[in-house]
Formats: sequence, structure tokens, C-alpha cells
Amino acid sequence: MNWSEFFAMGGYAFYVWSAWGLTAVVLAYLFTQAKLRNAKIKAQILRQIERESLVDHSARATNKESGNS
Amino acid sequence: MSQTNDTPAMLAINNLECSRGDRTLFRQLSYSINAGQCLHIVGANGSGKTTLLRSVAGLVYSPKGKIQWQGENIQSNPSYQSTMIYLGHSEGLKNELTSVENLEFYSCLDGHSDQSHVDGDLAQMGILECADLTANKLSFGQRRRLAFARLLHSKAKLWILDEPFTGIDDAGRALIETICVEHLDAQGMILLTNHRTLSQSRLAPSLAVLDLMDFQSSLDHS
Amino acid sequence: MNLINAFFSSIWGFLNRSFHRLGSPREFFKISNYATPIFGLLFTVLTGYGAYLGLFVAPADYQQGDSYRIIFVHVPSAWLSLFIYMVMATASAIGLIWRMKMAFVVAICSAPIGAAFTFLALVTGSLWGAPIWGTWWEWDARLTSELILLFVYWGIMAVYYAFDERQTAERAMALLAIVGVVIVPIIHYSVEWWSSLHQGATVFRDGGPAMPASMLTPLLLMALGFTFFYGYVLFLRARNMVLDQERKSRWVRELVKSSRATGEAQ
Amino acid sequence: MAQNTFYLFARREWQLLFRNTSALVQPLCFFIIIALMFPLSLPAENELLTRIGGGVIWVSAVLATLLGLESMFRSDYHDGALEQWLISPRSLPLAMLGKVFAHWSCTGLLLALFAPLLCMTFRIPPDQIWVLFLGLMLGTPSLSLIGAIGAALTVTLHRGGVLLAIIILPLFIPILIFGAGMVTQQAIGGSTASQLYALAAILVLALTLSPFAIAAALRTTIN
Repeated sequence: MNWSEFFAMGGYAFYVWSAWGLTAVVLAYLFTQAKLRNAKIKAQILRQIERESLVDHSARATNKESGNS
Repeated sequence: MSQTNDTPAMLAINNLECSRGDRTLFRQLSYSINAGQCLHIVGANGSGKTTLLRSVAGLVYSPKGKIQWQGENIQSNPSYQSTMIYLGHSEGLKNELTSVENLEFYSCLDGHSDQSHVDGDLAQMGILECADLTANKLSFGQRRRLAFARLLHSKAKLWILDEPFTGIDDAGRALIETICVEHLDAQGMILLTNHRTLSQSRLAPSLAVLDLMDFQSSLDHS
Repeated sequence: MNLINAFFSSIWGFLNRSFHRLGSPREFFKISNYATPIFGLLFTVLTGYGAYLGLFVAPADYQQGDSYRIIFVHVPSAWLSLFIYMVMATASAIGLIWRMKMAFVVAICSAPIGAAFTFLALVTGSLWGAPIWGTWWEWDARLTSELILLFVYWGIMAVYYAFDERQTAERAMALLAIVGVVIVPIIHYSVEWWSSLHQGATVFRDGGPAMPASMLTPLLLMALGFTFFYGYVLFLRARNMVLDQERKSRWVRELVKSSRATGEAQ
Repeated sequence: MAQNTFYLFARREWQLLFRNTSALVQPLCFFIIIALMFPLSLPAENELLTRIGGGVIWVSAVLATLLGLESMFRSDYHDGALEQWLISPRSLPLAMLGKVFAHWSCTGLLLALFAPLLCMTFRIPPDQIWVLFLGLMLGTPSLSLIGAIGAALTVTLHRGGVLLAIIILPLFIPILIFGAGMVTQQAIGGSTASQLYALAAILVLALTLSPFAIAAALRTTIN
């Protein structure tokens, strides 16, 4: 089983490997795009949670001052 | 409104929730209306008044909550649709058709077999002189009167009117008030929105007020 | 006798309950926690083995030599482009009839995957035909109907992104998918008739003469592997959409906080 | 019972269309202009035009129908008439069938009647003209019916025209293939029966299914 003959694909190397290569690329693209989007959404939600907790702190801080001033 | 619980209320809304996009307009709105009653819906701009009217008319579907007419859900319910008329901001009048043709089409749509009453309705609404004018030549007030002319002859029990009194002169306002009062006396029902309070108007005796703000208080910590 | 219908009613009860449980986004998310890795595993195993068989073990075709090996990529993509459309149309029908939010999510998440596989089927088809036809594009019946199917997918996605209010967008897209499911077969047959009018049936049919087992098994393995890949990416995209839509609800926030705490890239 | 729904909506649509005849003639002018652009763009005085004449006429008819579809529901949506239909007790599918029939009679029918005249300029032999006319008579109603589904879906979008073309043109392809195919089949002397049956089958399918799809599309987008 020698590799050079295998890769030659009986002279059709360009067609076979570009077909298989493109399939791999498209499948990889579908997979990574979904994963990246997952990370992006989670980051957004986390930032939103932090922003809201920030707002709660400042709100509690202001009415603490107004409470005892 | 204490509702006599032997016969089901004519129109019953129970814990309806409407939202625009992902903003909840109101929640757990329950109310029932009986014959001869006029419900005035009050609320700030954008508080969901029109959305409430449109969901009672069946144009807007809201997954949470039920609206029932004589015990049956109003979704795709022909008997409800034939006893209800909804007049929104845009009255549904075609600019290319004359007032008479517009009115004839709607009386056919409502199921009347003969259209001889059309001229009488136009006269009663005081716009007989523009019977053959096409709708785009009418003023805003005249268009509202033309839209109201459809109500005169209709057998519909429930009228749903969105801001009926805006942009109408005093004579027109008095005319519409008399029509509504006659409708209420004939055990009809009206659901309307209006900026000014109606407590001094002739509708006062059978008037009930529903403030959307009561159903928005529980919103902030959604 | 009542034993039998008790048996059937319990099955129907179970189906009903799980059908409605799947309807709620949160339940879907819990179930997909287990289903996603399984689909991913099945995809890698089946496709890996199928690819190995297809590329290394299967003998060269006596007529087309090694160029026929593109079949192991072209046929699964072509099959999936139609299969995904059918799944999308059924999900849309379920969504419209029972007003199930998750069904719409499944439908709209499958559309881009379906379009990707249709594009794949198109390009690998033309790559496969090129050495035989001598040109890159041949108005062959299957390639043309794949091309039209790609336009139908684009149309469906375009409708979804045209509306700004989510509920209307979902229902409009679902309706177009269902209208499409009636017309796509008609498109297929009209193109089939049209291409047979122009030139005789193309030299190679899908399977060609009865395919020997050594060629058929890798083909089936690859097709199954690709279908599981579709399931895997569909789950991923659906989970993203559920997180995005339920962003305000409490269970999403707990989940995000816990997943950050444990740091596992779920 | 008052007038039946089909006739009520058809009569109203005719009233509206004949009220501003300029809108009535637009699809026809568009059809003629497109069809006449082909001879101008091809080398004159050769039989190429005769061979592709059928296809040219059919493509122009499809594009002209598409243009006519744009205005089918838009004015009713903006002045609130559409809402009144949705909540009226009348059956919406039948009403839409009446409306699309009236709309077709002022666009598709005119195209079909006018097409033979255009074929003269393309010097298409009379037997092919007859086959083309038959195909158009059977095909244009399906084009209007299926196109109306797209028009109903995109009625609320302010730039719906482009989207309408994208989602509807792929669905017009079978009708185009069978219609234009009839002319080429006739040209080579073959029998055009099978295409005629196909077009008739598509028409029956469109007549029975698309009114419900139009009604569902309107209920989906109007809320």
C-alpha cells in the first residue's frame, strides 16, 4: 500500500481530494460556528448579569446614603 | 364587576398576557363584560390599550390567557365574528371607492342581504351629501362618520372602538354618543379607548373603567 | 381485550407527555445535554469508518476508476439536503398546528445546515461529473434540482430574517416551508422531465449498476454518519437559540453562572 | 344569505382595478417591453429569435405577474381593509380566491391574450402560437395563485418586493419549464399532451391548496 499511488487516486486526485476536502471544510465550519456562537451568547449573558449586579450595588449604595443622611 | 355566575358572562377575559417583542405589556388581566355595559380602557401611551382591543377582536393571538364569548373561545369562532365589529385607527375604507360603495361592501361583508338601508345610514350620520365622493376626498371627521355608519345597521352586539371620539367635531361627538347609548340600551356592549374621561358623558350610567396600570405593577422583576 | 388498549393508551400517554415535555425549552435543554455528545460520537465513529472503507478498502470502479469515490460524499449530502428539508417542514407543521416554540427553533436551525449540505451536493456533484462531461457545469437533472433547492432554502431563511418580530418571523418561515414541501417534488419532476428532453439519461445513475457490497457499505455508513452530524449540529444550534431567547429567565442565568464556575466548555 | 363571498370580493376587486386603469395596464406594458428587449439585444433577422421566442414570452409573463403581485394586498393592508376581512365571519380562503381570480383576470389573462400578437413579431409559426396561448391560459392562474401566497407573506414588510421575488420565483420554475417546454416540443413536432396535463395538474393543485395558504399567510403576518 504505497501512499503516493493512493494520493494519485488513479489520476483523479484533484477532483476526489477537493470534493472530500470541501466536505471537511463545510462540516468543520458548521461545527465551529455553532461552538463560537455558544461561547459568545454565554459571554453576553454573563456580562449582563454583572451589569445588573453592578446596578443593584449602586442602587443599594444610594438609598443607604439617603437612608442615613 | 360581580358577575351573575349562573349564565356565563358574555365576554370573559381571564389572565390574559400580551407582549410586544419581548416586552410584556400587561399580565394576568381578567375581566368580564355583560350585556348593556361599556368598558373604557385607560392607560398611558404604549401601555397596550390597542393590543388589548386587537386581541379581543381576535387579530392578535396571545399564548397566555383565554378570551371567551359566551363560554366559547373566540379563536376562529364564526358566531363571535358575526356579533363583533372592530373599528381601529385605519377604518378600512378604500380611497378609490365612493362612500356608498364602501358602505355597501361592508354591509355585504356583515351579511345583510339588501343594501337599501345605506342611504338612510349616511343621512343619519350627516354625510349624505358626500355619498358619491370617493373616500380620499373626505375629511378625517367625515371618514370617521362613514366608518361609524356601518355600525348603525349592524346586528353586532359587541362594538370594539379604538379612540372613537378623537378628531371629530362636537356635533359628530354627540351623534356617536347617542348611537352608543342606543346600542347599550338595546343590551349591546362596547369596548373602547379614549384619552379623556367619559364620566360626564351620557355613557356614564353603564360605564366601567379598566386601568391597564393595575396589571403592569407585577412586571419589573420578570 | 382491555389489557391491549391499556397497553396502547399507556404508550400514547408516554408519547404525549414526552412530546409536550420536549415542547418546553428547558426540558429540551436537559434532554439535549445527553443527546448531543451521543450524536457527536456516532458521527465520528460512523463517518470515520465509512471514510476509511470508502477511500482505502473499496476497489476502483471498472468504468470511472477512482473518481467515483466522490460518491461517498456527494450522495450523503444530496440525501441530507432533502432529508433536512423534510425535517424542517414537519417541524414547521408541528409548530403551526400545536404552536410549539421548540418546533420553530428546530426548523429555523435546520435551514442553514440544509443549505450547506445542498451547496455541498452541488459542488461535489459537479466535481464528480467534471472528468466525465469535460465541463464544470452540466444541466444534469439532479444538479439543477439541487440548485433550485438551494434557492428555496435561501428564500426560507430570507423570510425568517425579514421580519423583526420573532413570532411572526417563525410562523411566516414555517408556512413557506410547508408550501415548499408541496412544490419541491414538482420542481424535481419537472427538472427531471426537462433534462431528459435535452440529452439522454446521463451515463451514471445514482447507484449505477447494482453496487457491490464493498461500495454500498461505506456509502450507507457515510450517509448515516452525516445524518448524525446534522443531528449534532442541530442540537448545538438549537441550544444556542434557546439560550439566546430565554436569556432573561432564571434557569439560563443559573446555568451560565454554574458553567462559568466549573469552566467546562459545555 | 347575502352575495356569496367569492363574487363579493371579485366584484370589489374589479371595481378597484377599473377605477385606476393605469395600474391595470402596467403589467401588460412591462410584459411587452421585456419581450421586445430580446429581439433588440439579439442579432436581427435570423431564426434564433423564433426558436427562443416561446421561452422569452414565458419569462416575460412570469416577471410581469411578479410585478402585478406586489400591489395585490399592499393597499388593503395600509387602509385597514385586510384586518376587517380577517375578523369577518366570511370564509377567508374563498374571499382570497375571488380576489386572486379578479386580479388574474386583469393581469394574467391580459398577458395570455396579448402574447399571440408578440409572437407575430417573433415570427413564430401559428401552431406554436396556439400551444403557447394554451400554456399561458393554463399557467398564469397558477402563477397568480402561488404568487399570492408570497404577496400575503411579505405584505407587512415595507421593502417586500425583493423578498417576494426571492421566495416565489423558485416556486414558479415547474410552470415555466412545462409552459416553455410545450413550445419547444411543438417545434420539434412532438406531442405536447404531457405538458398540458402537467400544467393542468399544477393548476388544480394551486386552485385547491393555495387559498388556504394565502389565508394562513395573512393570519400569520397580520397581528
